[in-house]
Amino acid sequence: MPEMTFAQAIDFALGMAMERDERVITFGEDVTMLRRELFVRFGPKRVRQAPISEAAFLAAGVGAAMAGLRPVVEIMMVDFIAVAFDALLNQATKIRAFSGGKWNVPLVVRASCGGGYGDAGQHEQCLWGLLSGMPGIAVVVPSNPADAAGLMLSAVESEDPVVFLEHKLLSDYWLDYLGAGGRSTVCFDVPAAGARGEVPSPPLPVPIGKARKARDGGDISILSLGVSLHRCLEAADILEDNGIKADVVDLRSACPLDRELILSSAARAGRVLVVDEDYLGYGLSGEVAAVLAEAGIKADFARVGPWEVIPYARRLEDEVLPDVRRIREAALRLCGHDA
Amino acid sequence: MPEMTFAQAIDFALGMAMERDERVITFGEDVTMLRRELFVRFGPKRVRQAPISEAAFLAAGVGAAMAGLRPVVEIMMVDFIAVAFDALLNQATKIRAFSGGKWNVPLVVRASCGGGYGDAGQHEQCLWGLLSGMPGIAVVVPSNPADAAGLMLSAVESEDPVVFLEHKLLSDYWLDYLGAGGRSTVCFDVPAAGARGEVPSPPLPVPIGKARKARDGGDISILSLGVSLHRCLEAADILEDNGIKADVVDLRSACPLDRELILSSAARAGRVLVVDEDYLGYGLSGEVAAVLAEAGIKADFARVGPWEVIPYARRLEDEVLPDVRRIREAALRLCGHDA
Amino acid sequence: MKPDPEDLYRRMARARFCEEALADLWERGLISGEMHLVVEEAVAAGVVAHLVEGDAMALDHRSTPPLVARGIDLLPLFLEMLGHEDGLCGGRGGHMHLFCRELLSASSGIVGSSAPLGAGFAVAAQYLKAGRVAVSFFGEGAFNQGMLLETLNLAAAWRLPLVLVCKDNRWAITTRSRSVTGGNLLRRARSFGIPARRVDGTRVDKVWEAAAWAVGRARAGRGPSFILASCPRMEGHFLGDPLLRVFREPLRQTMEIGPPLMRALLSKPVSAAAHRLPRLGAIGRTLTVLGAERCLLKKDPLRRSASLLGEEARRRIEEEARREVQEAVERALWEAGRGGPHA
Amino acid sequence: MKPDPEDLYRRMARARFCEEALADLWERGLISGEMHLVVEEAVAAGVVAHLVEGDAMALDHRSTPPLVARGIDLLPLFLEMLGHEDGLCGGRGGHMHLFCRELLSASSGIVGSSAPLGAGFAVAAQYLKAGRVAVSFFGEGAFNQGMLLETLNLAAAWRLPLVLVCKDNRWAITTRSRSVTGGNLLRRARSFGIPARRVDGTRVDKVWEAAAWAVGRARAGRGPSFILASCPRMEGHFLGDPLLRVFREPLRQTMEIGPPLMRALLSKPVSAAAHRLPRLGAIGRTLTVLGAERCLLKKDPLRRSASLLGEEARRRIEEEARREVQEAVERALWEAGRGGPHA
Ligand SMILES: Cc1ncc(C[n+]2csc(CCOP(=O)(O)OP(=O)(O)O)c2C)c(N)n1
Ligand SMILES: Cc1ncc(C[n+]2csc(CCOP(=O)(O)OP(=O)(O)O)c2C)c(N)n1
Ligand SMILES: [Mg+2]
Ligand SMILES: [Mg+2]
Repeated sequence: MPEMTFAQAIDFALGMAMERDERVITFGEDVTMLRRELFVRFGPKRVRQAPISEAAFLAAGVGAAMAGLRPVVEIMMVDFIAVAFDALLNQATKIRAFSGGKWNVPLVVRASCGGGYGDAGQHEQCLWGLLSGMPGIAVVVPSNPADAAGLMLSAVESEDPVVFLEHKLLSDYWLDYLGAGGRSTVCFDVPAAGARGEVPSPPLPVPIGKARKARDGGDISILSLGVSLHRCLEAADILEDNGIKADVVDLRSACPLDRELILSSAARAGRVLVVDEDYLGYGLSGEVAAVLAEAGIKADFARVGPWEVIPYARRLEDEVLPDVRRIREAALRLCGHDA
Repeated sequence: MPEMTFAQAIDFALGMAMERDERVITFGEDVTMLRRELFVRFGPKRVRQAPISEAAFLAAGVGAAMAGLRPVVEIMMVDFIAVAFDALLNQATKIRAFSGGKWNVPLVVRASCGGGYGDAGQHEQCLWGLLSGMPGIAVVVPSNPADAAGLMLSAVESEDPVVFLEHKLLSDYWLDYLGAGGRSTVCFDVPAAGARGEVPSPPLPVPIGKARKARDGGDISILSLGVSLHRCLEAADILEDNGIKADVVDLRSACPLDRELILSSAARAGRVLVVDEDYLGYGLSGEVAAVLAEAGIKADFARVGPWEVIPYARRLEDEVLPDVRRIREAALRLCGHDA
Repeated sequence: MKPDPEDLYRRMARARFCEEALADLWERGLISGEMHLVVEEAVAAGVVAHLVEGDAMALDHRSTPPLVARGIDLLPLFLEMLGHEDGLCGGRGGHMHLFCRELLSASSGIVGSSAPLGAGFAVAAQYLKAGRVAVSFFGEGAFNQGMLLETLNLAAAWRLPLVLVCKDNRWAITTRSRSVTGGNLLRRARSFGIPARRVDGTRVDKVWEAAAWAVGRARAGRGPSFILASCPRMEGHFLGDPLLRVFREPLRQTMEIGPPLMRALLSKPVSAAAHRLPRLGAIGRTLTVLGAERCLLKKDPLRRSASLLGEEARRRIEEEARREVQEAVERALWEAGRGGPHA
Repeated sequence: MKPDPEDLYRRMARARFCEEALADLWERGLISGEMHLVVEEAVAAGVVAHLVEGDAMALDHRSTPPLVARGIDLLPLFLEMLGHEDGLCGGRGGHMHLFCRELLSASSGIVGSSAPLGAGFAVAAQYLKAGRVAVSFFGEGAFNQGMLLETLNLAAAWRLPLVLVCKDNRWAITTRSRSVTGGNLLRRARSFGIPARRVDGTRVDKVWEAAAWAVGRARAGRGPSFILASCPRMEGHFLGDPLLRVFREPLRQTMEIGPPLMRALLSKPVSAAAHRLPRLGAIGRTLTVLGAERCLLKKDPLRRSASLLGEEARRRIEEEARREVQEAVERALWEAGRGGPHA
């Protein structure tokens, strides 16, 4: 299996999908540069530059998908989805339902997400909780190259809208563009296992909605995704020193949730810690709590993540985003240790 | 105390606020007709007609609020907030945080919400879960005239953005415009106690984030808001026949939640039923579950509400929106009865 | 190429009679929610007469006339309105959300959204079916909606085979669009690089000609065009528009609207009443204008087009169309078990 | 009224030296995240020279020059960039989210959002402070963003005291704006009913004149105006723009960018390589143009404005401004404990 960066893996899979299926096209701002290899391979018709008109071109993606294409529409950063929200909330995700199941929207929305490099809360949001709040959508958040490739394949093959989120700390070119800018004077806490890894060639589709147990423990079930997953794995290693063996589950998608794996891991451990880089309120962690409660699993429960707007200063940002220290402390508290 | 309709109560309070404070203005589409009494009283400068440009005029509301006004911006139906989402997600709710607490946005967004009259899922959404997912916002959902007036007063007096949602089944003019259109051949399930009631004159501010115990029971804690609250009260009455005494809590705001009242009611009953007209996934009911779980309250838990896009046909709509039958059945199941 | 008056008249008549049937069903309480009807048959017929299989339509909240004028099956349409599971969308869409995959036609109740949706259809046409086009219909009020304005640019920049049709009825609900619109819509479209024509939307032959130009450009790969068609609005914003009820049921409505307005006029400080009178006057004027425009029946597009063909043909076409619509309605009512002839 | 060349030059020099200081701090890794710098001092200075207390500014992602040109305190500004709690925004905003309540100035990193925000400031001015105005700054790329287009209409319809200033540097990140923009921006603004002027954005005197006209109109209650100011873009989209690094560090960057592109060129089916070559050429061209434009230093607005005043005055003003900026930076670094002179 070849080794690739997270970013390479995504475009590798997208290139594969475009090669296999002529209906797959991609458009968005700056894509001829951002996806320049795909541009060279597939040309300006299938890799198309868009004006800064997310509302129009995302809704155009909906129309194109309805009329037979499989568009992968890039919204540079997920934060900008706000200017195009109608295309998702009232169009893309409504059409299968409104048409009585007769018409569907095979659309992929691709966007970078996440923080940890000092851009502050208008450019570092995750928003997968918010996005998951509309029926009819899937939101995938890969944490490593193989999943990124596999989930991109599945997203393109999906018959319904999928939001594909690419964390900026994992994608080297985003981090370089936005954070480093070629400087050697800054450094970022990039999880190595997420930013680079082996990818099957051709990539294997990873089914959307299937979580993965990234670590097997049993004393506590730690649920997470994206970059935070790696923080959890690191914390879990340290927790061994306290005699605590942790399950760490990579949810892989914020929506749909893999209820089965969540419930089995939670039921065994009796303690659940959700670690989320997205806002904690009214989002993923709440939904997990409800899924557990509905299933009658009365586990001890805690969550780690931001309640607030992500601040600019790196030091303040570190206090808000989930980190190993806070994950470990929360886990210790859940397990009855003094943190 | 004079009796008023729900709709009258809101404009009564808004009129009071406009009379007291010159900085309060209102704008939106068709407001000179919709708020014609306020228009006559305060004139075109303070009740201002807007083009169908929600993105621009809501963001203009943010700017106006920053520069010293207290705008009440009308977005006709909350569904349309999608075209103006950036103004809330990336502007209004970010500014206090980004300015280090030095600048705030005393903005009220007023919108109608909710279904039950056959307009289908692009015009009948509630979206308070989605809206609550952004830090820095409050979302109020009154269930009766006195609360509507009191919450409107508090919203206008708030120093930070508040979304004020007015359920169309409670507001007679909306229901007439959109549902009945003057016909006597249709009827809607309007909760009488919500659509009309006594309102203190002058209205008393109702603090945002304070829930109200609408009924005292103790066997089960039913949490709801808006129109669904009335369905819960009705169900609670019937549950007495099964020997079940229910607490019914009117949350009054989807965000912030009144943790204290929720926890005390839930802890006593040990059984919690959340009844929500908004989408169940990733929203209010999840947040309630997480609040309970975080507090260590291991109650039996269930939720009633829509998982899906609201369909057009009245019969199908009734199957999706929370109704007395399903509330009762869920409560019975939670209490260990066969439903 | 010349228009075929009989064909156009047939499309218009079907559309009109469907609208009338829908109004009747709505009055009888068999259709729920808002119901926006139109007298825009001339625009619908004149444009869709140019469409062929594989062409797409993106529609707004007044979406039945283009669908009917294009020849959609009436039975599933009426069943949909009745919320029946055999309806066009299984009863799940309703009149603001009609989806017909065969005709590549989709409607949406979000003002302005038909523009980018049509652009997306046009993207697909460009890619999959050279020579096929997309049409977006929308009102003049939608012309201030950001996603529509963005689409003007997108369509021009991407040279999309898109025909943008604005049905200018001068009103957005109770707002006179002119009072909230800067500049001029024709110039606006042109300033984005989109060729534009104005046309009398009550004259089907004129609409047909403009559409021939616009659709022709799109088919030839010459990019988007814009048609601004003026239309009357005879039925208020939606059926039962409370403002129009002032005229239909003057007594009842005046009793409802009047007293609160008088209270507002005289509320404290009473000294302000003099300032307030003109505002009351403004509301009254809006109501009057709305009411008066409703009576401009001489501009009825169907009647106007009747003059394009002989009396005999007109009568024959009307009769056929009326019969077809009536049968579909009866059949739909019967299937819905709601008291058709066999209920 | 005539411009005061010394005043304008002082504003520009302060802005330029601040930008240079920020670039330095950024290179040293003391500023995190993206950093967008500009050579738009002439636009900033020429416009803000007309502003008085109570006037408002809505800024985009290049927001320091207008703030500095308007005279914001430099110490809190630099402390903010360093993420210090005594910074302008307590270290919580950073360079894309600078908020200064005293100057009624707010920036936002969402492209286009400065337009409606400025409109809101203008609404408040209309209501609370007759004669006060608001200015929105944005780039030409933002001109395709819906909320900005909506604002053109809103400002015209509401006759807002708003000055819309477009800094046209011809690029949006790596996209040549012309290639995704239909029509012409001046006509676009006018088509919404907004009077518009084009100006050379490297000539502070010309900008000043255009702004006198626009601000004058707004103060007099005559509604919004639009200024289209052409500007060079010399530093890439943001500092360390990877495309410009091709020129700065040709070897390293070519090694990074080149091989994957060659692989794409030769990927299966290899027969397609002939089609692909021109696409590779297009990418190369974009890079070249970006690089070449960077070198058009003869258009440096600061140098150009130097000719408006005597050598002695220029030197004096530069020296003062440089000293002021330097002191503020040193003080900020010292307070941030990051190795200023006293660290
Ligand atoms: C984004 C959005 N804002 C507001 C509305 C409410 N609304 C429905 S129709 C309408 C008026 C539309 O006017 P116009 O486009 O001229 O169409 P007309 O009804 O006159 O045919 C409005 C404001 C909506 N559906 N969507
Ligand atoms: C809504 C939105 N879309 C995309 C972006 C990403 N972005 C940041 S700056 C920029 C280019 C803006 O171009 P222009 O308005 O011409 O300003 P310039 O950078 O050239 O000064 C883009 C696309 C954004 N910040 N917001
Ligand atoms: Mg109209
Ligand atoms: Mg630019």
